[in-house]
Amino acid sequence: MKVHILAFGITKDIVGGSTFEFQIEEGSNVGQLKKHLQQQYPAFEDLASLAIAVNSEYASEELVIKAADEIVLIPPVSGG
Amino acid sequence: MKVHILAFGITKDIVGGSTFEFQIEEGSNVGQLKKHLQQQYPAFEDLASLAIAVNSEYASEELVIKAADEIVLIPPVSGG
Amino acid sequence: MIDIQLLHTPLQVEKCLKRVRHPAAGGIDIFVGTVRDQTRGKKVVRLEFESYEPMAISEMKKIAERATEKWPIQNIAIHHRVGTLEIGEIAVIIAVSTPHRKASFEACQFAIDTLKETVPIWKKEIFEDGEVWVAAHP
Amino acid sequence: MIDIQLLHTPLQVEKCLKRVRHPAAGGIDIFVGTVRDQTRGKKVVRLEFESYEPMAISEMKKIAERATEKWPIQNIAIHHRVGTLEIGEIAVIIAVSTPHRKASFEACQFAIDTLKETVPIWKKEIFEDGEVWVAAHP
Repeated sequence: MKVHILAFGITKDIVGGSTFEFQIEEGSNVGQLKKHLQQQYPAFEDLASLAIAVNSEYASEELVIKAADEIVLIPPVSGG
Repeated sequence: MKVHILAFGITKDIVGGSTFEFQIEEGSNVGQLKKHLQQQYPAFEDLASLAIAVNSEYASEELVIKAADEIVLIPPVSGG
Repeated sequence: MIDIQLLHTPLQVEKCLKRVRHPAAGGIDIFVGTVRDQTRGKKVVRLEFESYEPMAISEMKKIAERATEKWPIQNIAIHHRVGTLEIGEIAVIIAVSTPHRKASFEACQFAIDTLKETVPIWKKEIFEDGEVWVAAHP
Repeated sequence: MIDIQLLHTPLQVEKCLKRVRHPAAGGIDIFVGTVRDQTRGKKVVRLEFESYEPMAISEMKKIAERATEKWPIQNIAIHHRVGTLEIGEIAVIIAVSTPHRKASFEACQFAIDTLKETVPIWKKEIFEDGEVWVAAHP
């Protein structure tokens, strides 16, 4: 299943763009997606943290991803 | 010795004016002045506190008063 | 820099902010004290503030100096109003700039807490049926 | 009342103050975060903020709602800027009005502390010889 991912901050630099597509198995959850992303982009492992938002909410590792979901990489935030 | 006293806030209402003159013995200190004032104006004893400033500084009870001092009655402050 | 003012005219937050801004400041905390429309359930019509002016200014200055000793303050402004204030008007503004935000909150809170204890300013609450000097009695 | 804004234009303290003023408010605390000219001793030229906008707004709204549950808040405004900011410019303003002052300080500090942890906004520091995404690495 192909998912569409948005990247912000340093993750945009790591993946080389603000959006990209990524192949995951049907029924994968957020934890599995994150693991695959870290395999593809080892620089993610150097970050202080990497959260994933699904449809504008922080997602737990257990959340199962659907093809239409808006998936967003959230490296350490630094607003304020 | 005659001293000149300024009153603010509720002390102004109690003494009936914003300045008044008061007779104390030569060599009196702030504590003694306060005691005499409380005898003259019993309403002072009902206040939550009564501080005395001498020459624009809070004065300790032990400070000896001189005739030229600017003496000010400071009832509980309520700025802010 | 310390900026102390006792004013008979409306206070302006923008002016205090301007006084404390600093290129090395990361956090500015501003406390604004406004006149409430009621006190212990009773409707307040307006407030009247009076002060023993020279000492009020010197006590506010002492507060700013003590805060500057305790926290790494870049600038601090304390503006207090006196005279007649209507509901919602600003009685006091304290603004503090520091390199990091935590100190700005702590110093600002220290300044307003201390001001309410030491600065010779008195307020009278005017009700529809009377008036009272705030905090005068236990 | 909760007022959340994510703006591409300069923030104004006066506007936030206006949004939170309330006749029953006694204390308003305003936190202003400004761009510092240096970080760990290195000269900063400017900052660039970007955000995941819909989520940034919803997370700021959550903070305001949580604060309103914890403290007796009359009004709270959270305005955050995005885009390029020069030294000294305002990145964020949080204003909180409450009946008594202590709660305004606590709620305002809670809001800025939480904002820095949860709201998807990222800042890049631009130096004379490079740039870095703040806090990205341990």
